[in-house]
Amino acid sequence: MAEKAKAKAKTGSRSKTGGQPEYVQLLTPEGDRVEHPEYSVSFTDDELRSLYRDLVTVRRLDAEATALQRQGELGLWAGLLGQEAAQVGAGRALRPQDMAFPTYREHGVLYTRGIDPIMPFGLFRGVDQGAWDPNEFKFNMYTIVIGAQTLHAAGYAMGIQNDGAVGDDNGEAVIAFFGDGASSQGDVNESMVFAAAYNSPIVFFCQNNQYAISEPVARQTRVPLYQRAQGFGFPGIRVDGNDVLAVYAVTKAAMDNARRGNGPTMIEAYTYRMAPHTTSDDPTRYRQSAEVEEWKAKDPIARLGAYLNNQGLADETFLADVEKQAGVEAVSLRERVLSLPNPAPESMFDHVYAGGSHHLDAQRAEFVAYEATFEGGAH
Amino acid sequence: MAEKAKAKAKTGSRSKTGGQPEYVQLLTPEGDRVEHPEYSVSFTDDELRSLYRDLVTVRRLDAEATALQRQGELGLWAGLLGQEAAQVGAGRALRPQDMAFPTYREHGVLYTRGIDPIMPFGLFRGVDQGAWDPNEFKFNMYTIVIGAQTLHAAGYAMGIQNDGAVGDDNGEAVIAFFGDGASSQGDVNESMVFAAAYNSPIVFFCQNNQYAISEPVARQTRVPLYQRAQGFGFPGIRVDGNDVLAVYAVTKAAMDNARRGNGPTMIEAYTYRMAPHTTSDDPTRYRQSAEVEEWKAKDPIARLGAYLNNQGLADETFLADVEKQAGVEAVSLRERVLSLPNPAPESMFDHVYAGGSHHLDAQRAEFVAYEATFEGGAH
Amino acid sequence: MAAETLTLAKALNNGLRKAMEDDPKVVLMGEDIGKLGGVFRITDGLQKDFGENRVIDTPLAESGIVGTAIGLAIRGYRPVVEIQFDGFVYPAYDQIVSQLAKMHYRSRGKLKLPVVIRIPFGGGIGAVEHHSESPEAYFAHTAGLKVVSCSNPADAYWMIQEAIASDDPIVFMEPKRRYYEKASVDLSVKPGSLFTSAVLREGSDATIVAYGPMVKVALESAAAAEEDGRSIEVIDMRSLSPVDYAPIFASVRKTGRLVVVHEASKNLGIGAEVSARVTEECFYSLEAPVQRVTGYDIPYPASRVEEEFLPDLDRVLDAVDKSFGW
Amino acid sequence: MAAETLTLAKALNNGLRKAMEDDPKVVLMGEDIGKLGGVFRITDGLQKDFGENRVIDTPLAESGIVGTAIGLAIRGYRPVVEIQFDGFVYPAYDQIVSQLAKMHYRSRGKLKLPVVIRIPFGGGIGAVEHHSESPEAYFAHTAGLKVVSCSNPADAYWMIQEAIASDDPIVFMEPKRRYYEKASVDLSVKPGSLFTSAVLREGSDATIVAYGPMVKVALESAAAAEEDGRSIEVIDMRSLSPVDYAPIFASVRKTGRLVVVHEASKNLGIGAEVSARVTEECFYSLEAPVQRVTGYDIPYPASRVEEEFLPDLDRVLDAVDKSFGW
Ligand SMILES: Cc1ncc(C[n+]2csc(CCOP(=O)(O)OP(=O)(O)O)c2C)c(N)n1
Ligand SMILES: Cc1ncc(C[n+]2csc(CCOP(=O)(O)OP(=O)(O)O)c2C)c(N)n1
Ligand SMILES: [Mg+2]
Ligand SMILES: [Mg+2]
Repeated sequence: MAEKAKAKAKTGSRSKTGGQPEYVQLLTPEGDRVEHPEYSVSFTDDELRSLYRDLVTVRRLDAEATALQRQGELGLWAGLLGQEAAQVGAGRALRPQDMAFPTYREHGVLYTRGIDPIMPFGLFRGVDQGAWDPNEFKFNMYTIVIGAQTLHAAGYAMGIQNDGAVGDDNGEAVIAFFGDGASSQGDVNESMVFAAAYNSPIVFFCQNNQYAISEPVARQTRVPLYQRAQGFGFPGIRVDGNDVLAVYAVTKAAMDNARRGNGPTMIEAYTYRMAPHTTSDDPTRYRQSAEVEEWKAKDPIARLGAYLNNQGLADETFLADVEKQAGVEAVSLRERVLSLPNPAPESMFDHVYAGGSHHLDAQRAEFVAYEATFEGGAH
Repeated sequence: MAEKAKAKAKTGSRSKTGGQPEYVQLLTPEGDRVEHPEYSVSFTDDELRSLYRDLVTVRRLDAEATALQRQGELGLWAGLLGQEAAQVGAGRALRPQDMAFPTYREHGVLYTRGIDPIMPFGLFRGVDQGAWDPNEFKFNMYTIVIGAQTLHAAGYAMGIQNDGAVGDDNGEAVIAFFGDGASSQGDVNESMVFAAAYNSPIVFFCQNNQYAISEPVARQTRVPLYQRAQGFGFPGIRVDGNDVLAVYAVTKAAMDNARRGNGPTMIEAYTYRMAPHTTSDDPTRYRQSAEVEEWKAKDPIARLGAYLNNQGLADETFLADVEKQAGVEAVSLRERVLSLPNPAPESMFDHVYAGGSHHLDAQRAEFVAYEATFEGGAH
Repeated sequence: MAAETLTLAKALNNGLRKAMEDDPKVVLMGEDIGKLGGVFRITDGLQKDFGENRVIDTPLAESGIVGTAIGLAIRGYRPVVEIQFDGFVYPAYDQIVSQLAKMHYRSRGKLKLPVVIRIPFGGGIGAVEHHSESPEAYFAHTAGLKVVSCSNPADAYWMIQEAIASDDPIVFMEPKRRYYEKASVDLSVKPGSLFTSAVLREGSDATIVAYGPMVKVALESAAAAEEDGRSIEVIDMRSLSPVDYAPIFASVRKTGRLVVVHEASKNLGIGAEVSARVTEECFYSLEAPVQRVTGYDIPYPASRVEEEFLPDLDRVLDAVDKSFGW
Repeated sequence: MAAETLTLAKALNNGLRKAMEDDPKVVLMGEDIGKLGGVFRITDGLQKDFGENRVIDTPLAESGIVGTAIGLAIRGYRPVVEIQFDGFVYPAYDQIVSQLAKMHYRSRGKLKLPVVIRIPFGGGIGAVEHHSESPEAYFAHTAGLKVVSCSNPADAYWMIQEAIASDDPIVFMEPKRRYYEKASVDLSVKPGSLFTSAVLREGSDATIVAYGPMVKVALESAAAAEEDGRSIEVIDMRSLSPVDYAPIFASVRKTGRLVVVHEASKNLGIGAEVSARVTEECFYSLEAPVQRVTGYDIPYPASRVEEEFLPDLDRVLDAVDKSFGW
């Protein structure tokens, strides 16, 4: 009976990497374009260059954030090093009307949505908790409780359907991000139950970066994660998460499928977290540097760079400009982060309730009166 | 992409029923034995007769319970009418060392374990909450919170492994019962995650009786439930839940597989709840009597009866004796239920803590003193 | 519209219907709320009239129900969730206390979460385990949630409407043992203010504060006490968070004695906070410490002893006596 | 064995090690507790020494962790579960309050559930959302659970051992902001009684009751008050359910004034129950109502304002002043 559980290669995929199960790939680690029977991209040269620019920029901004944390300017940073292609590929595949539900690590998706990259820094600096309007940016607040956002995404997708905003190429769709570790949470599985039951316009985008903090993905599952979807009755597909072209193609197809009314898809972007889990983490305790080195050879930026180079699409000037612009953005980000204002103490009483609360008003007044007893207002 | 989600028939199964996906069947609704390439049974005549006796008896006891509820002697009863084969087949497939984790409906499993059928009546009469020792009977307490027990089962199975009590034919295994509705709960899915991650000796036995109270199974899933297992990396199989022989064969194989160290299996027993969800339910609000009639033709008892009859294994005397003995058991059950003692009021303070609590001791003393203020002790 | 005699269940049903008519964004979600009308029939007939998109039978997964309700709220809906019984709300606990309760705060007010969680609560109906619990303190302790409970058909009718109209998440506790008790309901009444307690009976010697199913017990106790010559004021808290303390303080300043009644366990039940607050504010008015008449600090017991577990007239009067005897 | 100077974290680590040595049925479960030793390193080195079957890295699913711990307990194990941070315990809520808490009761004592749920709790470490919460009242309100909290390395060492030895489920709250504070720990000490509060400092003018991370603040406040000529008694509750009230009542009867301090929100926090109980028992001894110094009734705020949210020496002294000024 045991062989029934055996992982079956997904039909249609062709590339193989290092004994791993197959996935959709359009660009090899060496930067060679390969064809796939089902998925393709047709980017202009400029688009390819701008993809590259995004990849470099989000990596640069991420590095700046890590530096800021090391310098004590952020309480914490959850870096995306190594996951740039998964995030930029997914983010660029979204249409303006689509809604994204991120974890705490989707800085790259956020960037490609055209959102000011400073947005999540309030959370990590501790001046707020990620205080933006999800509907304004079509990008939900970061969610720290693992998996919780996938249910919000499923509910939002039910709302799209109820609004009748699904069914053709202009339909709306939702993308829910989560990690390999998150796949074990009840909430993530329940969100798949709901999405399947209502055939909702949603794409479950799992970045399998091989780790949930210290735990390797084998602690969560013994079969490739994309196969989870099948058990709920919708397609799952694995894509080379370090291949921005493939991620883009697969995500776009799944989102279009959803917006047309064909229901959910799960995408597993097979990638690697090159950096620590967060700045608080010490990965030397649980993984070998050889493994990290191995993945460096599959770097998502290097491979697109090699391809552009092969194709004569990126000369020195372009590459220098990309670096320079990324640096300018990083410096601007740094400066703006440093000048994020600290919240006024009594503002902690704001926005607990939309409709207010006499109880809290009284407590706030007490607090203000108490604070006023200190000379100069500080103590 | 949509076709990827299409249900695939399980390899190896041959029977088809009314447009339903295939399942393992060894006995047709008409009582004809059919062969299956993978599953078989080799019961002696006596064993077949005792299976029949079990089926009739658990139905008779169930009817008695329903009558007791109607007469005001039970607060509630969750009947098993129509699910006798699923429960007797599964229960008889267990070995003495196996541990079962039931829902609130597994009276048939309980009976086949050789447990006094009165055991769950304390719960339904309201004199206790199902107060037995799971380890004494290798049968956990009934669990009302949907799905919660599947995690207890998964944990218990981890314990078997830790004890080294797995690996050969004398190994121990766990069976976790749950319903079609329960399959949507986070806990049930998490239990599959754990079982797969540790390759634990556990069988997930889902009685798909087509309803979760008023909700048809389509509200929970759009593909056959047994396919859920595949997504977690272990085999799932659907069996004709009204065919006691097939249920027995499939359950035994899965349990043996587990005890030998080959990990989990999910079984979906495809059956039907002929009666209301519980005595509080009114199924006329949500299902047509035609549907019930249709399923009557697949009655689990009638088909084994027909088979025994065809084979000359059940004469009038036998059948009369079965009826009579079941009646005797039912009368005895009724009498014993009626004489279940009401708990002493102050006993409600017992067993909150194994190690006691001075706080509760004081509260209890206060209660006793208060009660004593009433003449004759009652008020 | 003239007043009608309605059960509390039917009053809720009417209130839900009214809210759905008034605002097309109101959707109901829960297990068995469609064809069945819910196990208590609170949503009876609503799916038939408003369709499956507005009265949504959900998969059997409470975290999923509340989590998707949050998503629907982000999308602009006003979901009203039915939890089938009190004891089944816990799988949704994270979604309620960590997500629903905090998202308005987290967004600095940019996101509103107008979600109502309806919970039939409390005991006294002879039910099996998990069907008779009183989890209100868990929610009242949670900043970001508001918690209310109705005690009679007239309040039920307008309170559910106000809860749905509120832009804050509201846990709406329904006294299930009172579902089928009747009273006159004026269906044309304008909703009152949701977060107010109500003096149901005036008195001068002692005050009884209760909510939900225990309001009736409080009123009966007051009536019985009157025969003993004691004049008892009865206050229905209605809102458990925030609590409208003004009428309670005023009453205690007048009577000097307070008894709080609820079914939930005593330890850290609503009565603990009421006792602490009243003592803080009315220290010199109290002739005796605040008395609490509550469920005991045990799991809800088997139904054959629930009558001994639940506060009743005798226990309330005993507490009144204690207060006088201090 | 002589006394050693240990951090609270290391004292817990030693206590866990000792418990595992003493009883082979003790197993640890949680996220990242193996190779990583937990995000706070409380289980550092234990997997290496006791193996993967006794220090079990689990899938990322809190309900699953507690639910399987229950199953292991039924099998005869004594699981010690680590919840990574306070704010991540809620997905396990049903398994804790409906299953773990009630199974001994449900079985009429036939089943024992010796499960310890370790929760690093409280704020003050500059963390992001969900990493600084104080959920203890949710558990203390739940009959069937016992809830304790250690405040210093010496107690941490024996309390965790006693919790593991207990046949009841115990929620063990660890003051994460004190993890790396050091004190002398006598590793040869025999465990004390887990459900006792401790008078840490004697005084005659007022009493401060605290637990976990706030005990240090209470002691500092008492020291500061002494300079103002006030003699303050400080009591570490240690057990939040059941509470050992005898020393608290005795103290209040002596001092007449009580201040309760905790980080959790005021509304229905532990202080509410302490206030209610003390007032019930010491009504005529109280010179002023019990003062509560607590977190406000808001979600835990962004870390840049957490110092204003958390009770500190100034706020405690202010409450002492208030009590004297009544
Ligand atoms: C419910 C819950 N449990 C635990 C945590 C602590 N935690 C934060 S991130 C993380 C690992 C998540 O792994 P994965 O889902 O793979 O995402 P990744 O961080 O790798 O992107 C854990 C355990 C949490 N945030 N929420
Ligand atoms: C967590 C939880 N939610 C809701 C309920 C109420 N309830 C009791 S049985 C039931 C339906 C269960 O359906 P299924 O799992 O198919 O089992 P069946 O009753 O059909 O055997 C529901 C919703 C519950 N007991 N627990
Ligand atoms: Mg990961
Ligand atoms: Mg069912």
